[in-house]
Amino acid sequence: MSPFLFWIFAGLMLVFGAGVVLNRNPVASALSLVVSFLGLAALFMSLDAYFIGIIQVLVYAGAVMVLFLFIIMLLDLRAEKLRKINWLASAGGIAVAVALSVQILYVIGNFRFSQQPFPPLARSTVDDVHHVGSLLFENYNLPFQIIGVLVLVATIGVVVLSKRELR
Amino acid sequence: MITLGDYLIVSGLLFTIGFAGVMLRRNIIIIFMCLELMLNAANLSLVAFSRFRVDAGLPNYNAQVFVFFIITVAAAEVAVGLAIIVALFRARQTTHVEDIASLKF
Amino acid sequence: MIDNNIAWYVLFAPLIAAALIVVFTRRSKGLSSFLSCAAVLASFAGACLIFARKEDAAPALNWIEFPGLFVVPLGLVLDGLSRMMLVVVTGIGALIHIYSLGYMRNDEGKSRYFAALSLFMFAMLGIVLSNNFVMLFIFWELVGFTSYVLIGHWFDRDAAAEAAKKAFITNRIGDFGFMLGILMIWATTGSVVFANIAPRLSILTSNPGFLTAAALLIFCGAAGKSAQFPLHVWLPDAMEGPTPVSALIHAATMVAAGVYMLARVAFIIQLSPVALDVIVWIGTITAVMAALIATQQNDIKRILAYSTLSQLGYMVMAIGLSSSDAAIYHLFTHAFFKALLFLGAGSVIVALHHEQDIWEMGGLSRNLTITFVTFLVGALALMGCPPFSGFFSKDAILALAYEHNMPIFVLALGTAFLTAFYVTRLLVVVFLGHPRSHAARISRESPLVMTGPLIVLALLVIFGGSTFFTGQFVSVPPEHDVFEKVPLLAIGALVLGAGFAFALYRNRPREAFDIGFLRQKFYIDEIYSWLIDRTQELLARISAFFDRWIIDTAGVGGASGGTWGIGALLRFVQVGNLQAYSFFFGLGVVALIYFAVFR
Amino acid sequence: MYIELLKLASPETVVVVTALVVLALGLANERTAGLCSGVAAAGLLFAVAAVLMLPQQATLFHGMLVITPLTSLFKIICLVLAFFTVILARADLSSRNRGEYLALVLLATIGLMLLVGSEELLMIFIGLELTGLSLYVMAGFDKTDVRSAEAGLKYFLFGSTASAFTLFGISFIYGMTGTTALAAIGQKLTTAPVQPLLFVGIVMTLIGFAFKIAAAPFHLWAPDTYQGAPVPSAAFIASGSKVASFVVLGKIVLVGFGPAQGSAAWHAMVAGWAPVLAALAALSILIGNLVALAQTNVRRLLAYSAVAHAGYTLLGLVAGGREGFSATLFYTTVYAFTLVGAFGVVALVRRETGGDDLKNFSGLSSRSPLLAGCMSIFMLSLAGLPPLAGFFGKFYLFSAALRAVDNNGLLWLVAIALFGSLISLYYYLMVLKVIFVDEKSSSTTQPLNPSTSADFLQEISLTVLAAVVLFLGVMPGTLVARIIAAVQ
Repeated sequence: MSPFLFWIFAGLMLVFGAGVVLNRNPVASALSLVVSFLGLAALFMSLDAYFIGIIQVLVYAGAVMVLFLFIIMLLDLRAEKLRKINWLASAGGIAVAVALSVQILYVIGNFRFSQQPFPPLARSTVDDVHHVGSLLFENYNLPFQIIGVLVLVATIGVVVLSKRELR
Repeated sequence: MITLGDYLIVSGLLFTIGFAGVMLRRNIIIIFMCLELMLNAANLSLVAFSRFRVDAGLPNYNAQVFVFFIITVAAAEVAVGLAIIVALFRARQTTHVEDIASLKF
Repeated sequence: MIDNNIAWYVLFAPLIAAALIVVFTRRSKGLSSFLSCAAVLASFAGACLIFARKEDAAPALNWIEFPGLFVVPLGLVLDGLSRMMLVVVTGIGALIHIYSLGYMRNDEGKSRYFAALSLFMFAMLGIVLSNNFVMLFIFWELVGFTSYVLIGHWFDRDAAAEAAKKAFITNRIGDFGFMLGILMIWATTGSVVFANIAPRLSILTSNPGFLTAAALLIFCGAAGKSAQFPLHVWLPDAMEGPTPVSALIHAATMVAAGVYMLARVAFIIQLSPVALDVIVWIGTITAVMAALIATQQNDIKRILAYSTLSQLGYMVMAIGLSSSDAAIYHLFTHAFFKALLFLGAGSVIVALHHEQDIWEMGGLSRNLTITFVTFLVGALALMGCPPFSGFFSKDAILALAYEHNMPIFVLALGTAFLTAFYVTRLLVVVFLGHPRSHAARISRESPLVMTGPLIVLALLVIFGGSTFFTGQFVSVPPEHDVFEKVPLLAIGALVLGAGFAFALYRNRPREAFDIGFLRQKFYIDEIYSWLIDRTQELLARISAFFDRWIIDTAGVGGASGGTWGIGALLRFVQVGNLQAYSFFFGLGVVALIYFAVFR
Repeated sequence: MYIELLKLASPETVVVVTALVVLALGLANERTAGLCSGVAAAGLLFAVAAVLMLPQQATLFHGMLVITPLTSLFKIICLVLAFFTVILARADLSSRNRGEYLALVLLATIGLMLLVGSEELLMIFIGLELTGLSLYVMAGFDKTDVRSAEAGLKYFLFGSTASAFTLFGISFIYGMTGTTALAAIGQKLTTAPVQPLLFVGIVMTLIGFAFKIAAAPFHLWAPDTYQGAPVPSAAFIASGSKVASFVVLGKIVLVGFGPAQGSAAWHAMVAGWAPVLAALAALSILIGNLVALAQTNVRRLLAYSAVAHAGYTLLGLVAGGREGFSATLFYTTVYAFTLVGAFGVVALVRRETGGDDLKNFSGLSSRSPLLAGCMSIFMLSLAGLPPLAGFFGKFYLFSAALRAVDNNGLLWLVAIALFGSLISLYYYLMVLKVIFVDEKSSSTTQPLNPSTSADFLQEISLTVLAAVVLFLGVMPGTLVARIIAAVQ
């Protein structure tokens, strides 16, 4: 991928990611989240991970965002009322966030392999579904089954928690 | 020329944006969205590392499988989290963290 | 028939009694007390047997063993020191059990009392017999715990509950140091068994600072248990417990455990001159200070408690002068005469229906003849009057001080004078003159279960004076005939103090002079409670600060605009909890990364 | 291979099947609550038997499922803790939704067993999440209590944030080494040059575990959750989850990050995970003990004491090596049993008096001498008084820490820990004082619920737990020997 496209998608992702944080309206935040993840999916594809990119779009745009919107509508949440913004708390939070990002960026900058360009691939990776799938059902068979248990937990949890108590 | 470092920097930025949101926002639903941002930052760096660690001419697919699992887990987590919010909203009529402080010292 | 395990039987008999009482006979008071007494008598018999058969070796087995990693042997040590202590502890313990039958005969919690007493005997015997630091420490704590239960026996009295708490907490401060010291010794020498540490001492001596620290930390434990300054505050308050408990725990055995332990580990402590200096001065300060305070107390048990403190000071002084023989000699004689004095005091207290103020007594020598005579024997021994046991052991310590350290000697001699003074004051006010209260006038002698032990103890105190008798038990330090003036000076101080007090208090109905400073025990309790109050206030402030900082959400909007400085801070603080939680989370992350990477 | 997998994962399979059965029973009929508990308990015992029948050594899928004596031992411990939680749940929750609750306990237990039995970061992550999700729901389970949902939310938010950090850290670790198997990571790190990125990865990975074990400053959820969640949930969060986290944390740092240990010695700090854990430990001990002093609610008090205990337990890992790891494992096991017992007493007191503040405990000794006796054993063990298990555990930990580094380099940490345990005595005794001394005030409170057969069962189990704590104090060798033999 050309640097130009990379920075377009990366910028898209980061700007809309920031949009999630900055938007006052939960619906707008949810939509920003989706756009941000679209950018992320594009970055995945630029890394020759087509399968993951598509899953990303399907799961996040198709499922997670709908879930968010559904809850927002269900609970009838409107734009946050203009509560008094606590400037000191915000400043503290921002300071910590900036410090963390400075640390991470510094460390990444000093990483030995960060100047490494794309290593060439011997074969095309359009069939990565095949590779991922075979790994999933061979080496990663156990976690794959455990994920089933995990989804069962989530199901029980959601049913129990959101069921209205009959009194 | 795009390098591994570029991807990592973008991923690190996304992570801190997400964490900043967790710290700054007061609406629990938006906090959840920010958590998703953080998880996906991890996904990005995993996939980047996988692409830049080529063996036998193919990316290291282990990391991509890892990402697949993370996405699944994240979806389950969102579901449970939102259910907790619904339960809480029924009890308190709020999704603001500062209204949820009956447990204290 | 009698095998080598007899020491184990001696150790466990009281434990079995305690367990039986707790599990089965709680309801039956008579049976409980019988069990307890039987157990301690059995232990005493066993102890005598062990004492008679000096060739017995201690059977040992390993409690926890992982080769190369960690070994805690479960071993008993049987040497001259522990044989002597065994006999003393079980002997005095037996007498006090019997005495308790009388003293506690109408008590509600008699079963509980005897169970605790038996458990205490078990723990105390454990301290005496342990051959390693870990076992010693475990029994050490168990002794602390049981003494806590016994002091607080009448827990519905506030003072008793407070005293119990004070005793326990003060002891914990000492034990904190003790455990650290044990760990330091163990980390360097790799062993907790006394016998195995001894050959490896060269590792320690190569690092004098470390050695001194370890020695002093171990001394901390002894200072807590033996009530040395500045951890002495619990002992006088512990007099809230039943009198036999005072006699057993706070005179004859438990407080002596500190000295015993110091004697056991003397081979470590003596390597560090600095530690010895500190110890000798702490002992001296305790001796002088306690004697001063004792001159102004009115509670008969408290006077005895301070005299205990003072005598313990002598023993610690002797340890500091690197003569554990002298310390143990004094411990031995002190155990008998102090138990005698406490039991005598208990007899007086019972006769007067639990009156403890000496100014409410007087003239008791007529009604309580046996108590008076035996108490007199004990008092003379405590003062250090020549034919009695206390004279010789105290003289040994004085001679030692004379030889090594003149300032210490002067102070010790001064303490001897003060001792004679306050003991005579006690005798004169309680037993001579006219009765000052109705209870004193109609008082009657205690029953035989109580006077019997008194007589036995008095005989022991008298015989204790003979070197032949005592020599069977402890190695009496050789008489230094060079220092003939030391005994002379000691007798001089005794006569002076006793005469002074006799002249001052004869036929006097109330206190001759009043020194608030001494009456209030140098205000040490007040200083401590002030410190504790400050600490608690500080903690309260901290928690209030957290409260507001993290939690308080009410009135965020209405938080008065206020002045900028503190107001702004408080508003920051009132961010609402989850947000602040995640803020601290983030702060923690950043700090950790900084710590790990950038530092 | 699948047959092999089924055989080696048979304990987990047994628990999953039990969970499904319990779930179905619970859904079928509201009145089968007692049956559900019985089935769940039986299933757990079956699983213990299945663990006992596992082979001595086995490894599947590059360490995703590892069977060693160590993992088997701790699987059994987790199962036993779950068993006690099931018994605890009998008394505490109303019979509504009992089936779902028990199913969640069982599923969380599977997560714990996977955590214990895995040496692969992906598997560990999934185990963490499986446990976490079940526990979040369990914390927010009681919908009749508003505070329960709040407890669940706080636990959830903290947990997800922490797991996001862990995941980000894991991605860095993967980037440096190209693998997620612990043994392979350890090998790579011995040759790879030390890089700051690695340390960031390690720190971030550790954060997830610091959250799980409630080490300061990642402990803020613990007091709220312990107080607000249903008692059995809180007990399981504090015991099972903590034990498994310590086991897997130990494996991660000692096997995976072993070469990056660094040193926490006072004069010679070397960057690595050891100083990081040492800082966490010191902070936890101080904060936990100091704040606990001011508590008036027994569950909050236990929570802050849990923070302090996490600090003590970390000492063994800071020391590292076989001895340190064994000390940590022994201590965390003892602690877990003690805490389940303490929460059991809290549950009964809460059932009887309707609350779990300190004042609800006043006069417990006259109302129920058995409970009072058990509680004093638990409290004194937590305080570290001999001859209870807590004492020996502390002694072993501290001595391991002192011996691990030359020249007593960790003396500073041990001194802090000893200081902390000195303070802690005060608040444990405060609880006991309320139980034994404050008699009078209690006569006014009438018992809300008369005792039932469930109480009887609980009293038996509490007595068993107290006996275990006592036994492990008197004969610690029985457990320590197994642990040491199992830790390579």
